[in-house]
Amino acid sequence: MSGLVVRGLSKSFGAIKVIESFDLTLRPGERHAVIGPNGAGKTTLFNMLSGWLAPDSGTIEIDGQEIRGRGPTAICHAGVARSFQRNTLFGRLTVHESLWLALNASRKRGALTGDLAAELGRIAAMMELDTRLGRETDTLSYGQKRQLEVALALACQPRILLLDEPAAGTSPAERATLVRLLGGLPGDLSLVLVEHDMDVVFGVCEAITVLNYGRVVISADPGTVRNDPDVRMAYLGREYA
Amino acid sequence: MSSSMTDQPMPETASKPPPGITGTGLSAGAGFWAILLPVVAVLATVPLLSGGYATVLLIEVMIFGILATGLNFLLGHMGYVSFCQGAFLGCGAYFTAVATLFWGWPVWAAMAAAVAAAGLVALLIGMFVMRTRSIQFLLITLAFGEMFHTAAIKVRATGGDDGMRGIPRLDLSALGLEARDDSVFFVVVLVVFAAAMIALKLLTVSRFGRIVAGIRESETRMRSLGYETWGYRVAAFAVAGLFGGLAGALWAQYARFVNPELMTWQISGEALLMVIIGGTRNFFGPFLGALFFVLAKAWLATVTDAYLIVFGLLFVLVVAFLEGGISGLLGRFLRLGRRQAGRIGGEA
Amino acid sequence: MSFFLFNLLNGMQLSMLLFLMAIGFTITFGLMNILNLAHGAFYMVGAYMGYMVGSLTGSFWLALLLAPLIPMVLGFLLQYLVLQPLVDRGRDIHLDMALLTFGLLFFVVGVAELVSIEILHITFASIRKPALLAGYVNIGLPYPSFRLFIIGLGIAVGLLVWLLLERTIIGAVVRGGVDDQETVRTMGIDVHLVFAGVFAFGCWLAGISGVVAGAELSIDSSMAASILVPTLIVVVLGGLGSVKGCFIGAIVVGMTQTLTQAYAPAIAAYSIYILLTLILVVRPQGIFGRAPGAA
Amino acid sequence: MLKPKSRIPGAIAAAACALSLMSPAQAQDRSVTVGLMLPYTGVFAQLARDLEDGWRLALDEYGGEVAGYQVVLLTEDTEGSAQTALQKAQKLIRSDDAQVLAGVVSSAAAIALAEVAQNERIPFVAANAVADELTGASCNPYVARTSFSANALQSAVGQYLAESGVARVVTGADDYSAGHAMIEGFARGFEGAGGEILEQSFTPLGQTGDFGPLLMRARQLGAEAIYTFYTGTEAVQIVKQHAAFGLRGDIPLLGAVWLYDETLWPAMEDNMIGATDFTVYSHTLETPASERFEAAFEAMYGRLPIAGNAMGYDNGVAVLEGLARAIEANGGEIPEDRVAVIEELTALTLDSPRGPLHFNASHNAVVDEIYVVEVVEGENGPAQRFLAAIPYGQDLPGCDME
Repeated sequence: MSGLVVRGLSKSFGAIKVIESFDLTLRPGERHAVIGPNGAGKTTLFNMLSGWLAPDSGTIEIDGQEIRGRGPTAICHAGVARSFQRNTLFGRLTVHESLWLALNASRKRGALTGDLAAELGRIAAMMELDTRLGRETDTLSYGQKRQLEVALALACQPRILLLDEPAAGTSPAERATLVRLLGGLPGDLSLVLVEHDMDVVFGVCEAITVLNYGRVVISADPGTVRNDPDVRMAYLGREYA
Repeated sequence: MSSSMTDQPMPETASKPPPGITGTGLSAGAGFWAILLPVVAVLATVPLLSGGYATVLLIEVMIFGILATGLNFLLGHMGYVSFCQGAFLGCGAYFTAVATLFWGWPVWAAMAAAVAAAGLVALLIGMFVMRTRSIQFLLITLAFGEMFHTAAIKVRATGGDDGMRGIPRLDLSALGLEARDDSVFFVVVLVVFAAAMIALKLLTVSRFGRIVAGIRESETRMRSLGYETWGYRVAAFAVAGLFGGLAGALWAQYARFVNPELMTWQISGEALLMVIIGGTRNFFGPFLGALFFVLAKAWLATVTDAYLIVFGLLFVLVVAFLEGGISGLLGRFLRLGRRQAGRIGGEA
Repeated sequence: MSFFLFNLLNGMQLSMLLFLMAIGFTITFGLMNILNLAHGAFYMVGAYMGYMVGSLTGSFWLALLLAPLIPMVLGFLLQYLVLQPLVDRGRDIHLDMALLTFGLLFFVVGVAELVSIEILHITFASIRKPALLAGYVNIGLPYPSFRLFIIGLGIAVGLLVWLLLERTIIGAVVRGGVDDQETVRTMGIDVHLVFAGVFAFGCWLAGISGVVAGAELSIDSSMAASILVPTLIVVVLGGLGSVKGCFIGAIVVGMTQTLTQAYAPAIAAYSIYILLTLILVVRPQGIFGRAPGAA
Repeated sequence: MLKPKSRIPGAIAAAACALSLMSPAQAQDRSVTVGLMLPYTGVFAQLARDLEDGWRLALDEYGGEVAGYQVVLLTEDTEGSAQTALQKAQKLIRSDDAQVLAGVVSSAAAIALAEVAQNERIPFVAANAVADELTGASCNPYVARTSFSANALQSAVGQYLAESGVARVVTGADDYSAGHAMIEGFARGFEGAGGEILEQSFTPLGQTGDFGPLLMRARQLGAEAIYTFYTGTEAVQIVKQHAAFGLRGDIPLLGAVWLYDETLWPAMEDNMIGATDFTVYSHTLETPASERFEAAFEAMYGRLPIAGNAMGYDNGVAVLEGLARAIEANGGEIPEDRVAVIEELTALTLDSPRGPLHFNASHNAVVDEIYVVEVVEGENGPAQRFLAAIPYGQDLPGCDME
């Protein structure tokens, strides 16, 4: 079975079940959103998928290979890259230096065989940062920082990309750009997107899983989800009812 | 900081990437030479211009300059506050003393070995202390430093706390020179100093140096990018130790005497003082700090015995209000270029 | 055999002395993430103040009561007027504060030297123990009453601190203050005042240990610096910021030091460091420490 | 010396300005500069001042000049650190043009300065540092010591104790060079005279604070006395703890010179009252030299001299007399090779307040006697009561520079 397969993933902090028996199957190239109100356990889920947090139970397979419980580095090597919600960019390094660091890592583990400089240019262009390469990250606009987030994740040469609220806090204009850029990502790249903003979700994803209090409410295509009463109740209600 | 950023023109497009990033990583940048060469030139004139005392003082400045700049590879470049730089100063000094006095090695060999030894010791300690971060790291290094100090006092073969005396200086008879003469030894130190600065600078802009800078900016991110940061952190620690050892090897020859004091956490603290006062964000900050520290202390001694008060207060003020240290101040006054003012100045 | 018991008593006494020295240090860090390297300075100020009060009033108890108030006030001012504003201005709460207080340590030691040598003309001093505790009680062999007092005081202070933090509103607020300052603010509490209060509390404890040490050991300008290393070994062993850890750490260090000195003097000087290294290998965050964050 | 600042660019200007400020006593004609290096800050600050007071009394008695040269006495703070001592020595030699270095308390600092003395060919006359190595093994023609050596003093005390009927002791000292040297010296005298050392305990330097284990051990082994070498803070601590453990009655705590030093008394809470102390000087001595010194000191400072003052005085007299003779012998000029100063002063026999003082072959001061005193409650505060004078010990064979 290729792609990402998650089965019965659970995590509790003390008495609170943050994620309960979470299932997800992601075929190569699929764009999948995980949505849900605050505290639904989205970020916890991401932390487990990217190896920052060990699940209590359940399995995470990538191309049939069990990666559960491995550290972030190992999982990165397995072809999963993530972006962060809280800004952990290299504040005092330039865009160029940041991307170089990411690509250098990919090259070290053999994920990148081609010319580093060329790849750097390609990714920068894809995320429309190619005119900002010399800028210090701290001096970028907020939207540009979010673009750099994605760019850095891409530079890991992943087959599966986990994006943690890439649009959080962006202006409508920045959001539009982001949707456009995400739409333009290579087709063979699987994408898991945690996002509050529905424009982004519906603009980018072809499948949606709705989490509420750590449980999956529904997992289906956008249309179905939009029309699901439970979802309206649980979540979308606020914005779409 | 990864001071390539202060010294190199920043490109505006991908077509001409900054040198040293995609290239061999061995270009120090014009700004670096623009500062190093004049500094060396000025220093070189001192023995000619002045009496013995200035010469001696500047020998100390250069030795502490090496010590502090090495420490800054850890502090400014990686963001780790190490409190045991003194231990490596001591390692280098003691190894030089033992190798020359007990084993009769030629001084140059002893020096080389001393540097290697200090680096090796740092590597070993690093494996332990780099299991921690931030505050824990600071405290652990402080404790490890004291362990060395304690050991040096207890070991009777090396004279315990009385230390060892009569350490020879580099034999330059081949050149018809006598290093016992301070102005000759001054030149020796000057050469080593320049070499050390260049080596450190190249390390700073090398791939390794950039990765270290990445760790400073966000270790979380580095790990999610797939870097095993522990190894790099240990290596960076070893680099600091290496140059601490070099400073020690020079100090042993300069003073012709070593004792456990070199390893006290007070010495490590003074090294930190120099780095902070000089400024961590500019490659030459620590050297400036050493210059200021040695001269100011020498001058203060003629005014008051209470130099602790002055330096303590100064340290507090610099940490509180002058993040960029002296170099930051200079950076804002001297026109080192708008582009960098923010970075060097720190407060921007 | 009875000597072994006495060595245990000695070990316990040293442990409690170390605990008193370290507890304030660990609290300020544990509750507000500020590493106060100048802790030893407040300890010394407490000792000197204790000496003055003691020699003026002739009463140890007055010294113990009044002297620690000075470091307490100084601590409050330091946190409220210097450290907090800097933190608010976005300075690194860990390293910048550590470095700043380190400079402060140098400064205070300098002042102490100036005052004690140039003005008071005392290089060495002691706080006179109260008549009640000056002598010794005979438990099989004569044993210093004051040491028993130190053991008692250590345990008492430990309990007090534990109760304050775990069992009172103040403690709850303080613990909340670090995690989410917002919530605490909405409760209408000035977090900064609370922090300054905690800092002052830590310095008060430092002052108390200073007075006790001034009576059991002695007072001079080197005392501020010389407790730094033992203190930090205690807190690192026990786990930074954990009161329980500080207590256990102190006992581990105190016992190790005393027993090695009594039965294996050859390694006495290293024993603590060996211990520390072992801990590092097994449990870098210390016995009761929270695992450190990624960066 | 420095060229004018204007001709010195950049960083050096700073150095220059520092330096120019750094030379108070430049080239008065026919003046000779003596650098007195003492730990004015740190735990030996009081001792440093005591030594200086003694030194200045000597200078005063010479009318501030030797052989027509005005004596400029420059004091430098070694901060009790050997490395600082080195730096200050460089300053005194290079910037202040000092002709002689004197003083120093810590052994490490003294050994460091001995190295400087040899390399710079400048006399160094140690005032207080005890390390045997200083004048022993290193065999340095530019170095002399006016105080005493650890092993000679301690062996004298050891011998006296054994002969006065103390049979079994435990010893305690910090685990560092001086500690070991002192105890070895004591053992040589004590065991040589038939005493038995039940256990030698060496405590970690500076980390101790609790002497319980040592005191316990003494009781456990049934020692008749505890002989120690502790100074400053640790001396205060062990004296207080020894009393608190109720040992004052049955197992006396003994030590030479440092343990019951007068400057520590205020911190000892009367626990030193009744203790037996071994010292190299006490104003209770009634020799003419001592009486004269006591009178002169009291006249100058309005208080009674203590051991530190006497040793500072001896150091001053030796340096000044050595200088005077060296200059006179050289026809009124300061000799080119100032080793002459050492040669002259080591040939002297001083009528020291400590008793007749001469120098042995390794340039080490040798006195006839040291003194046993008891600390008693005097009418105005604690005081010393003279008990006995005992012969000074045999110095370890050093090196013969004759």
